[in-house]
Amino acid sequence: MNKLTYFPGCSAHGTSEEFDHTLKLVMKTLDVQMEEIPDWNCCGATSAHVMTENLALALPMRNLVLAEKLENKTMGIACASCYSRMKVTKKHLDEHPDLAHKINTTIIDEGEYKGDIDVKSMLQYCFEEIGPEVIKSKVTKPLTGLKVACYYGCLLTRPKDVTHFDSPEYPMSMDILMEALGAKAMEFDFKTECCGASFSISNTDVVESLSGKILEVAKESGAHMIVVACPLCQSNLDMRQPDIERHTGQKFALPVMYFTQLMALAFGFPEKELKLPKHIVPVQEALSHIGEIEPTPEKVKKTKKAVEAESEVE
Amino acid sequence: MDHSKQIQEIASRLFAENKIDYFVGYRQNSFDDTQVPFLITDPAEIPKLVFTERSVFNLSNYLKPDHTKRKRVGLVVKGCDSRALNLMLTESQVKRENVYIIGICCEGVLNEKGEKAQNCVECVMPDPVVYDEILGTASGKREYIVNADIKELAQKALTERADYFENIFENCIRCNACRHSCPLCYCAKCCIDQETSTLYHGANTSSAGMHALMTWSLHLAGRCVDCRNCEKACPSHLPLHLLHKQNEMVIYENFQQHLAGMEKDDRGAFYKYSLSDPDDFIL
Amino acid sequence: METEVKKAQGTMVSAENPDITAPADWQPVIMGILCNWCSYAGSDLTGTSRIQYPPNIRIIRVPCSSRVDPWFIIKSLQTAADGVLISGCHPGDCHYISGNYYARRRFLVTKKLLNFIGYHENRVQFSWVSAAEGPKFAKVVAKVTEDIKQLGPLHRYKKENF
Amino acid sequence: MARVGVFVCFCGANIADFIDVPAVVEEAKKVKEVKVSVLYKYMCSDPGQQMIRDAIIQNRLTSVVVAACSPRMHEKTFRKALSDAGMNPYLLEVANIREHSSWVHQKDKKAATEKANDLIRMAIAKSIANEQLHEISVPVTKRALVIGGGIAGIQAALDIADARIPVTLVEKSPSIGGRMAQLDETFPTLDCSQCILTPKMVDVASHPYIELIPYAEVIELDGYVGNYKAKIKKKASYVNFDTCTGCGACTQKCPVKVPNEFNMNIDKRKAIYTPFPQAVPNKPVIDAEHCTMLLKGKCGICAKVCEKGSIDYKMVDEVIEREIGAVVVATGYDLWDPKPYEEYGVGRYKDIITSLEFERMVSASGPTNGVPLRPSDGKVPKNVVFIKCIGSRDEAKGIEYCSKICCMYTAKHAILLHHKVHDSHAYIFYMDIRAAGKGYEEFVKRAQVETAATYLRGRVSKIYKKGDKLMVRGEDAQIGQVVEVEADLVVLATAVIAPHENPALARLLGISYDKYGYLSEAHPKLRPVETAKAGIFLAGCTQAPKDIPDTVAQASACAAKVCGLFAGDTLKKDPMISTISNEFCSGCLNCVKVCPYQAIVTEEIPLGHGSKELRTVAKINEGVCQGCGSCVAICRSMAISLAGFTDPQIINEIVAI
Repeated sequence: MNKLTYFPGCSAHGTSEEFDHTLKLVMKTLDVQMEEIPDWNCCGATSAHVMTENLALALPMRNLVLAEKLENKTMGIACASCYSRMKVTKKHLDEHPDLAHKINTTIIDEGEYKGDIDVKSMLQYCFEEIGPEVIKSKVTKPLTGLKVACYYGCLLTRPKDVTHFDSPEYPMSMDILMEALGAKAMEFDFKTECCGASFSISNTDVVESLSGKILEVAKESGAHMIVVACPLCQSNLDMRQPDIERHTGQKFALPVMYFTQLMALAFGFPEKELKLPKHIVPVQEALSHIGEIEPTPEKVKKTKKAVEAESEVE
Repeated sequence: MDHSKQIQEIASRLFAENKIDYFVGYRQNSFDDTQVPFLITDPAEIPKLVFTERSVFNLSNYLKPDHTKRKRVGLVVKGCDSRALNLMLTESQVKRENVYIIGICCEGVLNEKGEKAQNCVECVMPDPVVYDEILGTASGKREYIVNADIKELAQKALTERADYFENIFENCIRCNACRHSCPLCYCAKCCIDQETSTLYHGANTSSAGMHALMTWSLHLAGRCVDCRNCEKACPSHLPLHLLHKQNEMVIYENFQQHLAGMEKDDRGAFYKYSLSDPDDFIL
Repeated sequence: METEVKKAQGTMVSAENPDITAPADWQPVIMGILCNWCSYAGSDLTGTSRIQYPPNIRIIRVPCSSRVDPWFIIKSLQTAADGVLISGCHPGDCHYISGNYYARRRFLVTKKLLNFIGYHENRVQFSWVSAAEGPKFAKVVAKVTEDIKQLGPLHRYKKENF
Repeated sequence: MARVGVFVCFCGANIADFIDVPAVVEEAKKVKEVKVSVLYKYMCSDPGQQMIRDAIIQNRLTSVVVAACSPRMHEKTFRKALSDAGMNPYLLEVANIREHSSWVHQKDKKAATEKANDLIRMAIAKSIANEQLHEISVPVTKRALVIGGGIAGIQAALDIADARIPVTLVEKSPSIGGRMAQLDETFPTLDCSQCILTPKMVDVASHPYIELIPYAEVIELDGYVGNYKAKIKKKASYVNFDTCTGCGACTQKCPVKVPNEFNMNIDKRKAIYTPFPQAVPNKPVIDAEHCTMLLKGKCGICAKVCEKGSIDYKMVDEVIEREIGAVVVATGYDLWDPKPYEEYGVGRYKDIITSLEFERMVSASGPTNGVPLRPSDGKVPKNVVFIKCIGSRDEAKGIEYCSKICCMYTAKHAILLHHKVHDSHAYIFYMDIRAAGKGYEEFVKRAQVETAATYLRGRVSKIYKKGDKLMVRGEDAQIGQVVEVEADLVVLATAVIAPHENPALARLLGISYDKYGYLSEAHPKLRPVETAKAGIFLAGCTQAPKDIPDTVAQASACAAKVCGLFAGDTLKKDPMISTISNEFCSGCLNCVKVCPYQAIVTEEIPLGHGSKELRTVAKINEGVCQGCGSCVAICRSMAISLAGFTDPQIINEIVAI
């Protein structure tokens, strides 16, 4: 059994409870024991680092110090924003050891920061430490027929120097995971475009235009639904969808699901465990595509053969 | 550390198989317990060969003369000696096929007082780095230690140091024994010769010795292996190792931990460079 | 103590030997060895730009800083000079591709050896001055001259006849 | 006993105002070797020089010291004066009392005078140790090697050959022509590239002074200026060029199809092929990597159809040697692979192509017969977006420098697109328009006005697919807004980069290259075509990105340099170089390691007088040595001395104070 230090972040206990819940189910199936950091605090999110740099470092640092005490190799983070803050802080502290000492003695007092824990997003953890092969082996109910557009958002793979995970512009890890579950990951250009996150509450116009674009391109790709790994992405794309539809007159009907929900489904958990009623955009229609078999276009195959033959001796 | 028997056996074998013309080893001194270098051509003299912790000299020096250069020589070397020999090979002074090297994994030799010699205490490489046959058990490369005397002197005030060196080097009698005893000093024309140093350092002045020796030490900087043959040869007992070890220390600390003669084809610190060499001392 | 008293009286005292002194108006002699392509050209530019600097330096031209043998430094200190300034092209700019890199290694070891043996470290200084750095050359000379003035006379061996 | 003459110059008021010149003259007289010490207002003037010449003869001087301006200024002038008086010119020393004294110590006449005295004493002391030196003559082989058969190599070869100097032109591909042969029309005049290039290519093939070796590489270069020896590997072509008539039957019948690199892999060529119809030489070669006869021993059709029996499957690589005197390197450029632009979907979308691919498509003889077509569906594009600075000026993804030619060729592409597809529209995203050059700005104007191309200043941040269109989203910085363009085709102006073989070639030739792989010139401004190694010159993009006019100009400059080098039967060289004394050389060969020019070679000499045994010593190759003195300072045996800067000369200077 693998052990994992778990940092849920505030969303996981609120708006994205379905993420937290399915994550725990999935991890159990994958034989990973999650230990939630006792007495964890806010990561500082987008607010702290516009106020003061040291506070923005101190908040995640306290979590890091607490996480290190659990003595697991890796710390998994559910929320992309928390993940980004932890990673940035860790990079900063590792590069300036004296700073860690200073913050530790002036702002927080939880013991020395050692810097020996790996910080990973849950997507990264699933992809790097568990791996698509193992995940595939646990699938009992493949999602064949389901077409998904994987949306990573801005923070899971960027900045490259901080995350060191996947491509910053066109990542593929979630796509590969989805293919392992049997779903078809569509070619989707807006994988890492901004959804408007920070303006989620203060300036919804911006969110509507940015998220609208993402939905539009996702729809264009032929996907039945969008898959995400970040609570804020989920809420922006899901919650704002009716508004966007109303304002633009387009009809998307694209449910936005967490990758863990789809994993749970494929692992054979009953649908009620997915907490589908929490979604604003109804999910059922999209899920009904599971089991559909796409007709294999024979014509394409023939031409392919012809192409191969062409390069050989005629 | 007594390898006398083994060396005698090897020497007899080499002569018997006609692999060598000379054998260079050590022999007991007739009047005390010290040893002297011993060059033999006659196998009958083999029983006189010894090797103990009294075998202090660097025998690589005996490969310098033309007559040994051209012959096949069997040779006993300790760790430091082998580094010197390595450099001589790199600098094409000795042909590898002309020497049969018996490398000794050295446990340290004794100084005149019968204590373990300082260069052995501070030795970085007691095992031979080049050999045909190895005796003893290898103990591996050790950590570099800054010379104790240098540490002590460096702490003194500048005026004291200046005074110390001025007084001590005034005793140089310009006999050139240091040069002759060094295996790496094989130049036909040398900076400490009277003839050249008249031009460079002034012939008969008290400072001439010091300045000549400084220049000489710079010719050995990055090449000196700290065998201390020069110091053993100096009739005025000048602490010549101070100059060499000072240079060695600066080179070790600044130029990728360079130590002379450790690797094949390494010519010494002054014959290569790195773009990242220290530049902060330059305005 | 004695040194302090002498200094207070305005006498120049050697940093290496308190017994060596010079009157207050003493001027040091500095040997400057410059590479032809960068530093010598730079010093010429200082001249054509009429930038003023202290007159204590005596300049020798060599093709490249790699031509500078540590002998020249030792010999200069042993004879007339109270200090030495060697200057070459900036790293990477050497007219002869890599000369100054080799020179740089020798200079560091020489400087440290001289210091160890009892010369103040400021007696021998090095600089990189390009052909365009006329003002920098003047600044370097001014600094070195000032440094060496502070150190007082060197001539430990002046009495010796060469 | 040395007899020195000292000549002190007033330099008008330049020296005389700040230095007590008469006192200096008197002071010089105190040196016992000085036989004459005089002053004059302008030593460099004719009367001044006459004064020196007269004094040399009258006083039988053995050396001369001129105290005046910097030796970098008038050393040559005064050396000539010495030679005119029948004296060896290298017996001159110049004391630089102007730049080093009068001009920099203008407020302290006493100190300046004292310094001048010292400088003159030093010069006198040095001059006493001066030796007679003579210019070195190096024999010269009058044949040039040109590496690379693009427009740079072609131009250099033709210009040199026109001066009746034999040239060996080595090209790695089966035909000369290079990148220029791939171009359609050229800016700023829009004349057809093939039309102006092919006559030159034919000239190369038929020129009596040019030996063209296609499909070959230089693998070794030994020697020094005027006396190089090159080894050239002729790759096996499996076609006997002597008997082949170039009829083309083999290429027609060959059943194996492979991507055509000349057409940027847009179409296919055969395994036996000539790269393009106008190739020179117009003889096919077999691509050994794809030919099934060579790979599996099956087929052999080309041999069957060849009436001349020119196909030879057993042909092997051949190495030939040429003795040459100078080398012109013209290896051209490569294009940067835009893969890192993932946000554009490079590699995922077929309809994103590079400029050179576009160039091939609009070329009348290209794979699409001059009509640009979308690779995805073969339709003619209407809206085409051109994006400049792909990789150029991009520290994060590409390289820092500007590729220089993209602004111009993109303007050209806009015009060509307009010519080929009349109802099309070009959108051009740019950072800056760099159109410095004759007729260039006008040309860009023409693209903007004539073709109504939309120039958008800003970077593209995203390209995504919408139906069968590509949506290009970028910033229009001039209106400060994000814009989206619906494109049928996107053309990326990828950066010009150095050929990846350049570093290996540079090491082989013994020249240096920069961090990008471009070969380094000796001086960025004053010696832009020479390398640091004498006798090796650079032409074209191998040195830095440049357009065709600049490339041709540089190639001609190379030719002029080569002709200059070969003007006499021997090369004259400054005698201030190192020499090694056999007697003192210990043969450690550390100097060989330190020499930046590989100017030190080894030599076997007898071990002793009359000895049969040999020992190895170092020897200076006079032709190569540049006189830096690196070897002198590291030679512990003092066996090396550098003429003009010997140890006695410098030590004399030091002790003179």
